[in-house]
Amino acid sequence: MNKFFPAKAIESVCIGKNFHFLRLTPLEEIILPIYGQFYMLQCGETYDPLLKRPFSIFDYDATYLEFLFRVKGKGTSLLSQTKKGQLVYLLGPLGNGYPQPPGDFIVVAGGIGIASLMPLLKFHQKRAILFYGARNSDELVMRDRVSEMAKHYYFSTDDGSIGQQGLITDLFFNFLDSNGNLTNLPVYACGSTPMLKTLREITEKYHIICYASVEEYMACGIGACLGCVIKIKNYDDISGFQYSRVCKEGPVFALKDIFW
Amino acid sequence: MNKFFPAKAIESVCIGKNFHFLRLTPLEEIILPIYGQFYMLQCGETYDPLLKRPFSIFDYDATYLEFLFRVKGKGTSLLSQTKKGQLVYLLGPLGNGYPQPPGDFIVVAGGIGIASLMPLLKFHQKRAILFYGARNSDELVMRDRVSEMAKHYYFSTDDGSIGQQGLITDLFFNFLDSNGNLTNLPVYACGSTPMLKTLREITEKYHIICYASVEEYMACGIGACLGCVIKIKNYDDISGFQYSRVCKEGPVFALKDIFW
Amino acid sequence: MENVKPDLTTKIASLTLKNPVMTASGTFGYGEEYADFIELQRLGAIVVKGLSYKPKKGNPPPRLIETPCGILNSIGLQNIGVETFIKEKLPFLRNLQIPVIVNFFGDSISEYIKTAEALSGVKGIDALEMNISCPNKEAQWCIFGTDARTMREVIEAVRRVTNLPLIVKLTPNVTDIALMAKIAEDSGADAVSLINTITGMAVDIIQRKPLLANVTGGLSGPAIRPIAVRMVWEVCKAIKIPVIGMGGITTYKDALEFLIVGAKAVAVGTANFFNPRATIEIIQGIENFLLENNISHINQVIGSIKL
Amino acid sequence: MENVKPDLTTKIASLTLKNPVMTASGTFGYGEEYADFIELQRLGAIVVKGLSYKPKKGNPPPRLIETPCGILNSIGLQNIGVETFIKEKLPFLRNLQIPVIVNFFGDSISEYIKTAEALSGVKGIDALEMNISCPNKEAQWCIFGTDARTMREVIEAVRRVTNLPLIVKLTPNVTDIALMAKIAEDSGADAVSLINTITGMAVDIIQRKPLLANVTGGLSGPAIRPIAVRMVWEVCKAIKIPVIGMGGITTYKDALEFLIVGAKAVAVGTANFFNPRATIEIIQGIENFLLENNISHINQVIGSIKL
Ligand SMILES: Cc1cc2nc3c(=O)[nH]c(=O)nc-3n(C[C@H](O)[C@H](O)[C@H](O)COP(=O)(O)OP(=O)(O)OC[C@H]3O[C@@H](n4cnc5c(N)ncnc54)[C@H](O)[C@@H]3O)c2cc1C
Ligand SMILES: Cc1cc2nc3c(=O)[nH]c(=O)nc-3n(C[C@H](O)[C@H](O)[C@H](O)COP(=O)(O)OP(=O)(O)OC[C@H]3O[C@@H](n4cnc5c(N)ncnc54)[C@H](O)[C@@H]3O)c2cc1C
Ligand SMILES: Cc1cc2nc3c(=O)[nH]c(=O)nc-3n(C[C@H](O)[C@H](O)[C@H](O)COP(=O)(O)O)c2cc1C
Ligand SMILES: Cc1cc2nc3c(=O)[nH]c(=O)nc-3n(C[C@H](O)[C@H](O)[C@H](O)COP(=O)(O)O)c2cc1C
Ligand code: FES
Ligand code: FES
Repeated sequence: MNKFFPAKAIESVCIGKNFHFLRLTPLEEIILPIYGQFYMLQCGETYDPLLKRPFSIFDYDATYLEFLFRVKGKGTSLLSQTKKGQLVYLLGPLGNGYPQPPGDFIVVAGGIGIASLMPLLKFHQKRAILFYGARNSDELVMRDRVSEMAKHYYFSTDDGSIGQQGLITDLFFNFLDSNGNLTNLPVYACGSTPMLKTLREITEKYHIICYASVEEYMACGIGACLGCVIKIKNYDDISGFQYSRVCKEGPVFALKDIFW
Repeated sequence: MNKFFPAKAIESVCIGKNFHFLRLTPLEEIILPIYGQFYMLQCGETYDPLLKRPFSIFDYDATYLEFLFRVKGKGTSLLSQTKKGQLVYLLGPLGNGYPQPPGDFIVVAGGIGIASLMPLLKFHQKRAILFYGARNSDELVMRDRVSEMAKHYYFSTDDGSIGQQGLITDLFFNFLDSNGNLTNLPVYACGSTPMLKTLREITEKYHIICYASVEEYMACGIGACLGCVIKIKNYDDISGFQYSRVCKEGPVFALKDIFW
Repeated sequence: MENVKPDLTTKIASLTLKNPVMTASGTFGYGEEYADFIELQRLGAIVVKGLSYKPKKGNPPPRLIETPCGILNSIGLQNIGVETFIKEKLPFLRNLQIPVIVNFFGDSISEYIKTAEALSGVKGIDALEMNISCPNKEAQWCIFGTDARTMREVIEAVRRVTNLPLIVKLTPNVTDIALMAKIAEDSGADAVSLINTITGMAVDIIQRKPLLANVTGGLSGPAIRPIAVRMVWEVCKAIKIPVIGMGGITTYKDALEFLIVGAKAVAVGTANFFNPRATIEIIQGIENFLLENNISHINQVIGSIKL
Repeated sequence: MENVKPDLTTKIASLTLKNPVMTASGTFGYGEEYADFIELQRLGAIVVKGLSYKPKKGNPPPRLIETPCGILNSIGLQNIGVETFIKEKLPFLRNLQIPVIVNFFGDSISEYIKTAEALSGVKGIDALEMNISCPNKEAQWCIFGTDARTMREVIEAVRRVTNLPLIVKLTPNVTDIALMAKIAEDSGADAVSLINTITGMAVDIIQRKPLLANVTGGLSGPAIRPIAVRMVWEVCKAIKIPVIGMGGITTYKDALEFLIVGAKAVAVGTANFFNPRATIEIIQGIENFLLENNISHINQVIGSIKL
């Protein structure tokens, strides 16, 4: 079930160069999302931009919905100009969401990927070991708010301005290397494709289950246009793969199943 | 000469249902407009709406430019959301403007047409007899500010909510009827096409010179696209008319020359 | 004066639609995807995603990209195939009690025939819409809908094997759309629908490669509306069978443009993606427009253009 | 590494352009209209409003209307005629010291010939661009650019009477644009330019009549860009003579799309209307792009698409 509804912006703030935070109050009763789901948000009032844009739910309860996004192109640029009190139209909650963690778990977030993982941390407080990396300390947004939900946390930045210098996957790899007992924890990840590819190598090596939220261009968000597919392994098919819709069968897939 | 330049909104207020007032400070040295000229204003940041929209200059000096407009479609709707401090791009001053009145003169304004006529009143204070009509008192916008510039003024509204009930052209006609001596004053007019057509009948009857500012859809505003033409009488041409560009040869034409 | 609810009924061949608003193939899935957002029963008709005889995987991603006021897509006609459709999707659609129109295609004339046969005589399928904008396997250089002779052949072949109302969906990528419509009419079509997407391309200037994996794709959305209205107008003047207009329809005003130039019905495509309630809002908008203008029947609007 | 200013020089037949950005006919007047806004000398070339032998009044208003991300226009080729152009407009253009390309048209083959002759051998005119998207008076049913035989005839006729570089401007309203380009090449064109506007229509739903007095008009602007890029790509693959790409170019990124698929130069049209500095910003943008990507010559970009 999902809905198309208006919400009112009650907070709309720039949280660093090119990052924006939006807190909305739905004007209708909503269907509560589950972690890892997303919404399509209308950006602007005219036909340009034409499509709604997909954003993970960052935080929520029955009375508010929060989004955290990077200002990238014209859609996010218009959305970042949302004024307090303004109406925003959304469609959602959409997608499958993350499976429930059985106990403790590991979270690997690359940059704005943190937005998708926050609800997991929040609804399983002090259960996650969080690895969160970004280009620099400015882009390691909301790090205090997310890290306080984790059991342990580790930061990395490309320039070493905060946390360890280097890639978050390197940090994670070294961590596993020296904490062999933790390889039985499932990993939840969201970030760039290169990050996820490296993560796949790592998790395959250690036979760790890893769930990753992936991105693809979307038109409808509800499974109707078939525009957002990615290749997923399927050995029942002679080709060895099938096209799965990121908006419907995803955005969360078992990382090992992605056919890259 | 005209320019393409940014200006900053220093006042942006709704002045009645569907009417908006915008005061801008140019961020570059501007070319001073003359009365009856107009500017093309960018509405919105994306390709929809695509074209700039034409607006008469309502008031100005070297440090500010004021516009008064009716919220009609998507361009004016976006423009009316301009926030204080926001940048607005403009092109202008454009068009020919009104010829200088020789002494006293008459102004006939229909609705938002007042925007185009205000500078004439301002720069020739207490020289004009103003006839200003609109649908109702709400739409007789800025009537105090404009009428105090006039020598005498008369209002009309369709519903009689202020001034005389009826059309402004009727009021004007009755006035001429009982003030025959005033038929030697030139008339400056701006308003709907039906208003101008009636005004033409009246002024032709009394052999009064009448200058009217007219509207046509515009793309470039600078004479390049030939999109904004109207039929103007030309007896040198066998057809008896020529197409003149409203943005270049106009927007002000001798009313008698318009080929309707 | 009392305001009587205007009559929106329109006829496409033997089908009676309670209003002229249908969905455009490929933009409405198999209907069920939109059940959360609208009462599907209120639609004039439902047109499902194009089917081929066997399931088709479609093109590799990226499959779509936004362009100014439009989208370019190269889904590549991914679909579940006739058999699965009839088994898994049709029961739901049949229950809606509105006309169900099945869009289909093939890559050869024999595929078209096989698919049309498999869809005919199935309870719940009320009409067929034949998509002829597909590459022709047998004549590599053309798609069925751009070459007059091939087009005639394939329509006649399908006509022979089905008694269902046959709508031929025209491609806009031609010099003379009215001529193509005439050929469809002469070849036995009961109606034509247009326009399908216009072939376009977009380039990633950093990678210097096409943004769609398939290189080119089909342009749809508000951007193409003026082209679609013109083509529908040209076709309405040229043929006698009903015309279904589409291309960029987003509001009831857009829909009325198509009806005024002569379309008997319209289809809403890309707009469903950014407004899942678009179809219903359009139906409501048309009804209000008729009410406000004291028009009692939609027929008084259809083809009413004054030139 | 030191950044050397990249070389933007490109060649169209015997013309050398200092950069690949020109203006699209009909969107830049006779150049002087834009002198307040940009240094005209910085343009790669200037293409003026289409000329006919005698002045033409053009169509009655309304002549233009905005559509989603585009405009529909039916100016009707209003122009001052060859004689007045040469006398009153050319001296100014000649002074700019950049290539001046004169766009022209006729309503019959003999008109084309007469106009081309009158424009040839005139000092200051560096090339001719032949607009073949005009109604053909002699064959009412077609415009010159949509019928292969007529097109060949008119190009060959013009070729015979001029030694100036001859650019043929193609209409997009055809099934196979590559075929039309090939015909232009075979008929003696030195280059082709595309796309001209796409025929469209818009309806006033209250009055129930077309919004343009001329009923239909030509669609231009960002809306059509994906279609234009696709057509330019198809044409670049099919012919050897240079291709000038246009259709919706608004930013340097758009221009690069056309260059990457193979255009040797681009023209900026509708964008001039809403941004009179568009051409210069595009030139600057391309230069910066080359600099940032360490590309020394624009030739390394042209046709560099990887499929
Ligand atoms: C399921 C999902 C969840 C997401 N959650 C977040 C989030 O919480 N925070 C955040 O900052 N970003 C998120 N993204 C990415 C975000 O949707 C894009 O950055 C955004 O659509 C860019 O729009 P734009 O108009 O600013 O950029 P443009 O580049 O101008 O957009 C042009 C087109 O490309 C699409 N597009 C561009 N980048 C992406 C992308 N990475 N993924 C999908 N489509 C893209 C746009 O939707 C649009 O259709 C998510 C994407 C998906 C698929
Ligand atoms: C020289 C001139 C001066 C003007 N001065 C003023 C003024 O001071 N105050 C004011 O309120 N209005 C003025 N107008 C009218 C104003 O330009 C239009 O109301 C405005 O362009 C409507 O834009 P929109 O996007 O809101 O409407 P839409 O209807 O959505 O616009 C669609 C298209 O139609 C054009 N258009 C619509 N109505 C008009 C119109 N009446 N004249 C010209 N083009 C139109 C728009 O520019 C746009 O291209 C003037 C028009 C001209 C030609
Ligand atoms: C994502 C997508 C998928 C489509 N799939 C089909 C299809 O399977 N069969 C078909 O005949 N048309 C298909 N179309 C074309 C639409 O039915 C319609 O003709 C076109 O999009 C123009 O209408 P619009 O601008 O309202 O979208 C598809 C269009 C889109 C955007
Ligand atoms: C108002 C207007 C007038 C035009 N006049 C001509 C013309 O006289 N001759 C011609 O060959 N093309 C003419 N064109 C077509 C343009 O040169 C160009 O091919 C087309 O607009 C596509 O480019 P654009 O999208 O950048 O505008 C005209 C276009 C517009 C918008
Ligand atoms: S976005 Fe349409 S199917 Fe996923
Ligand atoms: S608006 Fe372009 S010539 Fe007047």
